[in-house]
Amino acid sequence: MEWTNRQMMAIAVARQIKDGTTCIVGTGLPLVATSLAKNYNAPNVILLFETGVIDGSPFEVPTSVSDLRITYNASALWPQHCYFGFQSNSWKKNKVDIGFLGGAQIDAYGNLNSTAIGDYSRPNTRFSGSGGANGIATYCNTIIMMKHQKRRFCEKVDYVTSPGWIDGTPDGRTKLGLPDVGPQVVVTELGIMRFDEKTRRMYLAEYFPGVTVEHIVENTGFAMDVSRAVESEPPSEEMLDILLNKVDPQRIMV
Amino acid sequence: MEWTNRQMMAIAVARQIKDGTTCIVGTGLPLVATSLAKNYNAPNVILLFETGVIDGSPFEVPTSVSDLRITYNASALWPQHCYFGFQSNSWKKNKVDIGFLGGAQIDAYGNLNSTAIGDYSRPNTRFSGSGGANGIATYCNTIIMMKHQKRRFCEKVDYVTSPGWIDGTPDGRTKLGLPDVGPQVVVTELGIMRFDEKTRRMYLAEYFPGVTVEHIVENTGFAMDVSRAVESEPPSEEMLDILLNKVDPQRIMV
Amino acid sequence: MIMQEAINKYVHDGDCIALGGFVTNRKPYAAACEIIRQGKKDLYVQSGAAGGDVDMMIGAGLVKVLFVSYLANSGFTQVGRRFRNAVEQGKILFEDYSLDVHCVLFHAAALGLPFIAVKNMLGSSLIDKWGIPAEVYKSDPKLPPFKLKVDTNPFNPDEQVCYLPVPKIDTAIIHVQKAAPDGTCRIDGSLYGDMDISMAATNCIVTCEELVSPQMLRAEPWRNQLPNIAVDAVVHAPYGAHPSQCANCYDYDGVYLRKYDKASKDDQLFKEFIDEWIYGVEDHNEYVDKLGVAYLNGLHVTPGFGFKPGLKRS
Amino acid sequence: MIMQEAINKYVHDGDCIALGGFVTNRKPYAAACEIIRQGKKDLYVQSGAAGGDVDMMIGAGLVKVLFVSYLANSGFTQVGRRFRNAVEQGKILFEDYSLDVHCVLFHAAALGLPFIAVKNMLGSSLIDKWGIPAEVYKSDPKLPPFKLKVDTNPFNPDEQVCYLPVPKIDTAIIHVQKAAPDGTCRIDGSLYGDMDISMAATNCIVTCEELVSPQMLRAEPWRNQLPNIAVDAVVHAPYGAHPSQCANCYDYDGVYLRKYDKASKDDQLFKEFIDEWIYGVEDHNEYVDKLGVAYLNGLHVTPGFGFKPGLKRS
Repeated sequence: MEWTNRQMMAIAVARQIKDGTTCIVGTGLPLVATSLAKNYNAPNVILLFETGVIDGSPFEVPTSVSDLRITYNASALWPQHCYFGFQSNSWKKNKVDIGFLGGAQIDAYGNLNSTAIGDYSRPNTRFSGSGGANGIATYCNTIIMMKHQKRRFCEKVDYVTSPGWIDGTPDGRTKLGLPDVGPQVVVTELGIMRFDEKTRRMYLAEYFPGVTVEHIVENTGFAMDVSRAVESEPPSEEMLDILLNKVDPQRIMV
Repeated sequence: MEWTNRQMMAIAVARQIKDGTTCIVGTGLPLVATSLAKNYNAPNVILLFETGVIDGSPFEVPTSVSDLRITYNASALWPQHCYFGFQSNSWKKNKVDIGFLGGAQIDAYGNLNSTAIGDYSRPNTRFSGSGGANGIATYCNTIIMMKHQKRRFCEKVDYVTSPGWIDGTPDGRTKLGLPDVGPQVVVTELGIMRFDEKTRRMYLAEYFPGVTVEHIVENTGFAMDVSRAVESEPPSEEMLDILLNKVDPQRIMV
Repeated sequence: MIMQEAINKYVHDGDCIALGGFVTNRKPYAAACEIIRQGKKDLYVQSGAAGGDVDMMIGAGLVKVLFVSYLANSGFTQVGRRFRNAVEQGKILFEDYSLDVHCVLFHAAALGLPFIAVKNMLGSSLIDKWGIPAEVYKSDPKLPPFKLKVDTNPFNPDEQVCYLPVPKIDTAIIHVQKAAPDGTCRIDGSLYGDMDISMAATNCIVTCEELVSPQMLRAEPWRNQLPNIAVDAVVHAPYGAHPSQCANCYDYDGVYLRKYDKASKDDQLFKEFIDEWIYGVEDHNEYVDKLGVAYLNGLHVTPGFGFKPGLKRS
Repeated sequence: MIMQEAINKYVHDGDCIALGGFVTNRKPYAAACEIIRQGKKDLYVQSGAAGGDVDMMIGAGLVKVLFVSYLANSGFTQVGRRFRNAVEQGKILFEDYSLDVHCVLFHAAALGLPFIAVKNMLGSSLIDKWGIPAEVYKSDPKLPPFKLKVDTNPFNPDEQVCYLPVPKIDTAIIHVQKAAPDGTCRIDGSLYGDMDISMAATNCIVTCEELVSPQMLRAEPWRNQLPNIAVDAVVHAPYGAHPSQCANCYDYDGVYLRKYDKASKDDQLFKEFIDEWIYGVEDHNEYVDKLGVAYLNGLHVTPGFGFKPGLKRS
């Protein structure tokens, strides 16, 4: 059985999804991973999108959170402000379990940049902007999916689009007015990082089969505790089969 | 040809409605009057209701602004917050021409009470509350329809539910944060009152045929200029016929 | 879920509740009657444009604090008579808003905003006369620290605005035409503030005319107002808005509303009325049976008109 | 009204405009192309979740100030290339919000609120890094006095919130499935912020797939999103959202979007692209004729699915 690191990444994320949970999903790999979970370990997962689409069942891989493919069999298509409100209240009402985030840069406390590299006003590289990321980072516990490169895993991000655990201090978020939720896990094509319960600093939890801890350290731009790292379980044949033949048969994403 | 003062009141109000205008209408006599205008002098009048019903064409007299009779042939049934927004913006965008108000008490500057008589916390008489009246009074030019009695036309109202021209000073409204719109005319079963351009104080503009100026003065609890008063034109046969046989054939309101 | 269970599970003594609909339209009467039957106490009621539903709860002595902007069965009872009596006799705490502000308060709560500022109510007694005394605001944790505050707009120091705290609603109850067991709801006719209270409340109970398959509603998801995740209990209650209207289903019951108008004038007559129509029936099914099939058929709207032309209304 | 007249009448040099839709769905491309054709200048664009529509306007040099929370043809172009180029080259003034905040800003404008306060953006660079310099905010009357302000909640002195000024939009443009000449609109599929910008703007232009009788829409008024009085111009423009999607009508045109992706990489290629597809056609009718009937038929959604299964997307 063979698999790519990107496929392993989707599988690793799918395993994080508990059945019956509600997830805010962005397009791309998060949607592939949650679709995989829905088809395997979490048949009752509910997918929300920042466009206000609630509990859609996409069956061709959508290209964006506004793709008509997402609205198939949805429970409701809410106007944008209702999504805003649901998200803002979800934290108090315990209505959203997890949201997905990505970015171009991340620091050791899970603060993310998806806006610009370099000077904000006249950047070297400009990205599409926050989109719904900042709101998800404000109100939800999150799973972050990233490419694992040294320049992306950096000491200090150029711009904080989506706040994580700020500086790691216990009241880091609350003193800024943010609800006490935040990044739970970072999944890359190399492995799985989590955040220390006390220091809120990223540590290596799992490395994918075929990946060495040294390789991960080399590709991480900040000091990261690797003492707790274990090798991930390889993908099961069944899960890989569902991923490749049911979730993304056109191989648009994996 | 005979008519009642209440029918004359409806006709007098209908005459105030210019064709093509947009009016916020409450149930009762205002709806009868605007329906009459729509069927006679202002066929293109657009009726809005605080329930978010836009441009409905009621053809049996409705009992409330939420009556299904109002929704017939409407352009849209907006959720409540859209009505709120449309009203708040209407003033800047010039989208609403006139709103209707009523009340249990009115003072010389058109401030209205529709909440309680006596002490607010433990009143002698409690009414239904502001309803949409306060919002209309905040944002719109208004036509007020009242019963003409001395205790209702009083020096000082017990509770200001709907602000009019406040104390009559030129910046009376703006210094409180209110848009510079306000009551234009008061119509009772006895005649028509307007507000002086400079002093903003109510004066008698018209007395209905068969009503004396003295009778109006006796039934008004504050000093009112009557020097400009003229007798109203009596209702035309055609207008009375439409009112009695088309607008309210069941005689629920007039 | 059956009505008794839904009310028992999501409405508790001392809760803050909000009911959907508007005056005489789509009011969740069946649920309100069950709340009265279960004798829930010390309720905080965010009533918006209330009708006989809230008036009966006040009359039955369930309401401790009422946030009100209008309370009437317009056209039948111009001022809710049990409400009026309770206020004039000093039997309840109450606070007035304008209907516009009440609507935007529910909306702000639905949006999860920390507070909201508006221009409405400025220059009126709604600003400076408080029904709930300042010390009660301070001491009751179910209430905000004060009613409101007039201050300047931070982006325009010359402009006065009214800052308002956002209500915290424990449970919202609305009545809709169609709901699926998963919670998906479709409302015909006017929405009023129903989506707002449903989204704002910690728990949301939906009663429905028709319990339908999720597939039916999910085939056209843009026509659904509430998704599954916004609803905590779905109760099948045909005629659950009687005696108020329900768009595309039935008109109001003018005869019943006039009967209530008379009964609610007087303590004893009111007691007899609720003894007969609420305590005297075991549940909503017994209530509709008491009304009878032919009687209810007579209220059905005429398709194409949206109401029942020629309905006996007095 | 015909498109040329609507744009000429309601979009002026120096105006602040907002376009409906979301990234690659129901974007008012036909109207955007006409704005480019008419060469409107110095526009302030409140873009929300923008796509190729705004990217082309930036590329054509029409945009002076951009308020942005996302700009991409997701799945085809991950970052709008003309936008990216303009920002990296310092060719436009821009200001970032989160999409959530942009949405609630439009909503607050629709509600006529004096300002709005939220918890979003706290602790992020969106608070302290301003794209538009403070002195420009102060001196340009089209702009609020400053981007935002973090301060306490007046009802909870321990809580920080972000105070935001409400945008002032001159003209909103949305594309809908059905509109009547009187302005009544019915939108299928997701609404996004279309109702908000339409209600917030001083003027609202609606382009529509089908121009229908008012009677048709007024028979079920609860299904209509915008009433007659909210709309200033109705333009019949079938395929007016091409190359983006339009629910119940057509899917996106992946081939065209990939073509734009390539063209927008480069100044010269972009110029050739808009010369061919915008300046080179006299109006939207010539544009759809250039695409052809059979080609457009190939994009139609398959009823029951809501999209075109098996559509060529690359």
